[in-house]
Amino acid sequence: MLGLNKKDTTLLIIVAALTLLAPFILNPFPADSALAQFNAGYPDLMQRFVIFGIFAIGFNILFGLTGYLSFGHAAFLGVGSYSAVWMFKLLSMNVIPAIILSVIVAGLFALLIGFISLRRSGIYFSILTLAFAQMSFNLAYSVLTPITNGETGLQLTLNDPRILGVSATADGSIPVTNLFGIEMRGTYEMVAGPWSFQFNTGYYLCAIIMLLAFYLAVRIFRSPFGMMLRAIKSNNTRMSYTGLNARPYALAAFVISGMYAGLAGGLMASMDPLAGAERMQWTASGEVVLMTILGGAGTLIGPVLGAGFIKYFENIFSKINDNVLHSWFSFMPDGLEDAMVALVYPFIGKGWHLTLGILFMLVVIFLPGGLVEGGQRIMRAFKRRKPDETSSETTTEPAE
Amino acid sequence: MGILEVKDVNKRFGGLQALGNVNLSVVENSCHAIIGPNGAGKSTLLNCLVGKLIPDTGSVMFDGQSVLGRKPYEINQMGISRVFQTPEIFGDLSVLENMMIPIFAKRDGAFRMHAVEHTENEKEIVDQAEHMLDSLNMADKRHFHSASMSRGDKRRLEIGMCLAQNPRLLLLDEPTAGMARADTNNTIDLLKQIKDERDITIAIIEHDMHVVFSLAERITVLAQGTPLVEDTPDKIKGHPKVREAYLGETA
Amino acid sequence: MSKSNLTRRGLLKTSVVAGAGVALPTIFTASSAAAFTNEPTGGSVTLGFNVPQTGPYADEGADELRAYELAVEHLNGGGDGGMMNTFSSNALQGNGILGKKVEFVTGDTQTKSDAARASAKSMIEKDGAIMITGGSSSGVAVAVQGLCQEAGVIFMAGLTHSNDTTGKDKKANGFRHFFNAYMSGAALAPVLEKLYGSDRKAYHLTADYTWGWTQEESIVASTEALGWETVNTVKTPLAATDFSSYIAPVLNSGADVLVLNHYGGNMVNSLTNAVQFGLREKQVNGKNFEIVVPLYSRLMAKGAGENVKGIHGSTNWHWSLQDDASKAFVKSFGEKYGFPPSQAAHTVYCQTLLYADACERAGTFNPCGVAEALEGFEFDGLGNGKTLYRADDHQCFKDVLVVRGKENPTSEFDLLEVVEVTPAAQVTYEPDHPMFAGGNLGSCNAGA
Amino acid sequence: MDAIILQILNGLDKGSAYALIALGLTLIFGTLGVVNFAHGALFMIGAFCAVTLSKILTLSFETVDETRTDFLGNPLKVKTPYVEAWFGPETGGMLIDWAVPLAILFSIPIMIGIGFIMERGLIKHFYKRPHADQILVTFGLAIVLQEVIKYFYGANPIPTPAPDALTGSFDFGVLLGFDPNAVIYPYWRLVYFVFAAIVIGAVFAFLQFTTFGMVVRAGMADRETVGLLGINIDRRFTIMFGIAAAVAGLAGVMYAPINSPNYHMGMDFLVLSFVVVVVGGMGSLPGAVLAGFLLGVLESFASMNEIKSIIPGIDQIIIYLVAIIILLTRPRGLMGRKGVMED
Repeated sequence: MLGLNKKDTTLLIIVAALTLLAPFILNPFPADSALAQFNAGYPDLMQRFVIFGIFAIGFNILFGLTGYLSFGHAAFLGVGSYSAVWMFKLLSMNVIPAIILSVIVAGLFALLIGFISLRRSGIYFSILTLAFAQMSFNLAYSVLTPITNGETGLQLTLNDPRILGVSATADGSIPVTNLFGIEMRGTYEMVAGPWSFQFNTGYYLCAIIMLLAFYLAVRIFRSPFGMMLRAIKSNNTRMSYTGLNARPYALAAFVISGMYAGLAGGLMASMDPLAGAERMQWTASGEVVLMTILGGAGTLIGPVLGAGFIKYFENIFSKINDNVLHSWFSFMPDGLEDAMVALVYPFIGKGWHLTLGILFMLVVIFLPGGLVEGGQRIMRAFKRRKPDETSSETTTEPAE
Repeated sequence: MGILEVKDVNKRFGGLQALGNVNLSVVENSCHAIIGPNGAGKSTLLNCLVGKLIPDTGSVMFDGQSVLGRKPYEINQMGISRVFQTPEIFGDLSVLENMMIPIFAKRDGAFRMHAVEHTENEKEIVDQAEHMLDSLNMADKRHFHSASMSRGDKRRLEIGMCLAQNPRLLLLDEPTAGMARADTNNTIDLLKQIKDERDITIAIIEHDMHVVFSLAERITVLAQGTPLVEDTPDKIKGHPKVREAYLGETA
Repeated sequence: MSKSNLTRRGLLKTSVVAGAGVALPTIFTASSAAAFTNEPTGGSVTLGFNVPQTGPYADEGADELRAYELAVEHLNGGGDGGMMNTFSSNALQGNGILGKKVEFVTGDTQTKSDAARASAKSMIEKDGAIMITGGSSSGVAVAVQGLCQEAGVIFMAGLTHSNDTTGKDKKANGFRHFFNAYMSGAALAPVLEKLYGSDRKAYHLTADYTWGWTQEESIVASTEALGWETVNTVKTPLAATDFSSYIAPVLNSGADVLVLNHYGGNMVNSLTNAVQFGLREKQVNGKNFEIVVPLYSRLMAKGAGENVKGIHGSTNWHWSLQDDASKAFVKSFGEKYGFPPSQAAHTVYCQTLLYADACERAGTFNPCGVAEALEGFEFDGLGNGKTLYRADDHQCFKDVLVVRGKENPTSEFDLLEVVEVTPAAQVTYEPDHPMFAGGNLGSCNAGA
Repeated sequence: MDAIILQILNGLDKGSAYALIALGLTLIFGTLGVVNFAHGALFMIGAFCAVTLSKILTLSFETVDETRTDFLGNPLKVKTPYVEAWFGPETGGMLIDWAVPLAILFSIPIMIGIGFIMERGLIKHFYKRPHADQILVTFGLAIVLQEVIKYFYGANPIPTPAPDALTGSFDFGVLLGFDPNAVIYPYWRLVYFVFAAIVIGAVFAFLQFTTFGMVVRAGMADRETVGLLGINIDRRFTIMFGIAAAVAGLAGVMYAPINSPNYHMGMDFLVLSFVVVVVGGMGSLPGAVLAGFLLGVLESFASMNEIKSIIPGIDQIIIYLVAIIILLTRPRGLMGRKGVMED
């Protein structure tokens, strides 16, 4: 189906089902229960899951396939966001032109940086990309404030021209982002017994775009072009002695992944029209590297899992405070309750970084292939229990 | 006029004269061996032929065109393929994919953005690759992870990948170095078979005299960066200067 | 995604079919049954406390959280009531807000606009917060204020000192209790004149981002009005940790006062470096060389240690104030936590009380009603004397403190002493003052 | 002219810190082939060794002073450090005053110990893993280390002053014939520079003149060959990791009086130190030192008003700009060897 083989089609269908049903899947706990703290099915976080999923999928096209480790990819995301917000300020609140512009601008920016950085390989390439991104961040924060609004981030105001729209709505507010009139922030809440589920227009736009991005990534992975990219990672020497010019291949991968980042940035601005300079900082670039490695570099689904994992911790664990802990452990006798709270407290709320750091270490120590490997091990254990007619794996698909 | 003409090539590394006035002519469809003791400049010469090094002076012509200043991939596209001392294959890829890449390179050139086609739908390429693997007796290994194969199989695959491009000149850099006797003999048989079946010129650098004398039609002896003699294998065997400079040492 | 999720989904599907009939639209939508965003329907109301819990301002954030918890306790009738007893408005009963018990959720701003907005959004979308408050930087305050305007909830800013928050970036749903850079300048200038005379040459080091610039502009304007000359203004990168190369040329520039427009870690390091270079022992133009830190906080003073001694700056509030309100607050905070509150804690405590009080007076949680109750509200008894929440820009006008690093501290908290309490009238400016121009409150948004 | 001399001094001082951190990073990379993202955290822990020692020395008992009151109006509890009670105010006060230099002795065994534990417990298992995995695990470790420090010491910077005798500044300009106040420089920064020079010199001498050093240098050049000689190179590498950790820690200890230590100071230096290492050339110790000083000096020059007025914002980007230019003109950094980290 869709030019994919059976296995990939299955994968695509699973991913599509997971994303489209995310409002249910991410809200497994009844809204009033103590565990509702762990529900992630609210629009902002769901949007972030898929947007960072797109970012990581794109990053993986570069890093997972060619092995070039860019430490400056956040710059493209930032540039995409700025372009989109400028489009909202100048043209209209429709998200389509904003997203298109952000992809184009990020692509051009990636072409420029990639052209220079790809003259070197290995860690030298990483440092070059890092240097470009840090320069972008530092300048965006300070000297380029007229374009980026510096520390505060680029925001919409009531005085923006918006040639094809209105500067301010009739009741004096800033108009909201929309897709031909459908507001991105529109949310419908479905209450089913003790559960409640939120369906957000913006999320579904992001989800559909992510599915397209994922589909495109699958096609790239399975194409001769994708094979060439893996060949670069595997053996650059053989590549050139086979009559292939590795540079344009790597550059194409770099630009494509830069455009994915721009797309993610544009979507972020479309969901929430603000573009902050921190999006370009090295920590943001590092985050996408971590997402990809954590999920499983070079696999199709890994980066999406990694993105979800990190964003979940950032948004859910950071919000647990000692009051919540006390309510969880309130069934225990007082002394024990306090002891439990004291024990767990360092790992939640302001300690969420600590938990994340420990999990990074555990995953990389015990699951060298990232979360995908964890999944594979579970599947294998599952298969072994059932009598299985398929022969045991003699080879693992290199790209899977 | 040979297919490969090396004229007055000099190469210095700092104070070391790696190549001094090398002249070499490889006749089309022949097998030409270059031998010499360690440090004689064999590898330097080879690197000058494929664009990895640029000679200080002199010229290297392939089929009437200069190769100097061209990048390795451009030289490959001219029809020169190289086999390395340690097999250079795409270790992370399957054997079949390894074989497909040179065929793609032959068909599409140095770069083509074929990002939407599905590799499995490239019937013509897959067929050619499988055919090539068949002829190497590797068809059963087509889905193997190539890095996990034996050295002999890797060598076989590498030679196959070079041949899949139908090169006019095949350069072999000590193709049997570090190999077990059986693998060496297999490799010799493979090369003999190639020589017999194809219109191909082979230039080989080799330490193992058994390999050289089984394959070569002409031999150039290099010592201290300069060709000592060039002749047929029989003559070389008995040449006093060669015995003194080279064979004597390694005997 | 593991297998168990798939089975659970099957389960959910059936229950959805059963409950699909009650689907109703809410939140962020144009058409809704609710009158405004997150209208509290049960017996409780949820406030969102959005403070930095990680990153360099984590300690300040932690202090804010303590004050919020204290405020919630007082609102619900617990504790000794703190400043509720001294507050001039008597609308608060100690029975929650409008009879509803006050609950709260917390989030981490990470001192990044993006993260702060994400966390505020999650409080609004997931936890149903009706008001967002907190923060420790102007960038974050402006970003979250914009979000709250869009979402239709009230934003009660925490620590934000930039003129822009109630200047060009002001919003109808946002309110600021904290003072601003202009006020720092206006309060400091007379004291500086008294101490150092009117013939001084000032050299500014300024953090190179929006807040730094507005503070520099404000201080330059007010000191030049005294007759001071500004020798140079130098921008320093935000990421700078070692300021030696910016400090070293100061002495040779002919300046005799160094103004450090830095905050947080930047301020601690630049002040430490300046003292290291021995600037304070030098004589220039026949006068003692002086250093001024326009925005002071006790937590920063603690980081800079001995170096703050004798250095002047301004602050919003300090625990050593002797009015009844401050004493009551210090008492209830100190007894609960064992140390005195910081100005950040004081600000957010006030903001929480002010919000609750406005709801009571308005008789509704509707942001537009609450905003109306806050606009032009005059009150006393929250520690800064008579205070006005000005309707034109939602900025509080109250007394500003000029403080000095104490020479002989008696404890680790006793680092600053109040030199002068500058009356509100002296720091008040016109709403259309050029430093605050360019913005527009817009109209109040109740969401829904 | 005086302004230039001043900025060279500043640059050498900044460069000392960069060079020390980069030196340790290169030692670890060169000997073990590991990209250590936790190296900044080691620097931070070093600084906190100084903080900890000064906290230990100021451990106090409380006596109640009825004549004074605390902020709640209760009688004031006056703290007296135990060391002052034991050794008398004079000696005790002196010990507290000299906490930072004393912390050098205190930190060396601690840092070497941390280095050993890190290498044996974690890094050892990552020699054969891809660099990406090494980055992830050491980055995770860095987060954990800094969060642990934050848990115990808070997020605020903690002032850790230099001994009184070494505070204050020194008028260099007068020596060179300039006007007074033209070139002044803090004593402690001079101490830092000299200290860095001694540590760097000691590391080089150690590698150059001891058998141990020779084996390690051979190991850096070609790990497999040395392994074949039957020398227990792994154990030596463990020791090397300990030494690298100690160098980073010492850099941190001595840095504490320059800027008050805080828990994220390691991350602030991490990116910068990687840039320094790469500009110097991966695996080259002299390169790391050279690049450290070079970037320090250039950064100082870029912050001069004269230069900033020509190119606004240059001080924000100078390090990165220089890194890009050097990497494009010298493919392997200033003194890098071929084939290192290029796969």
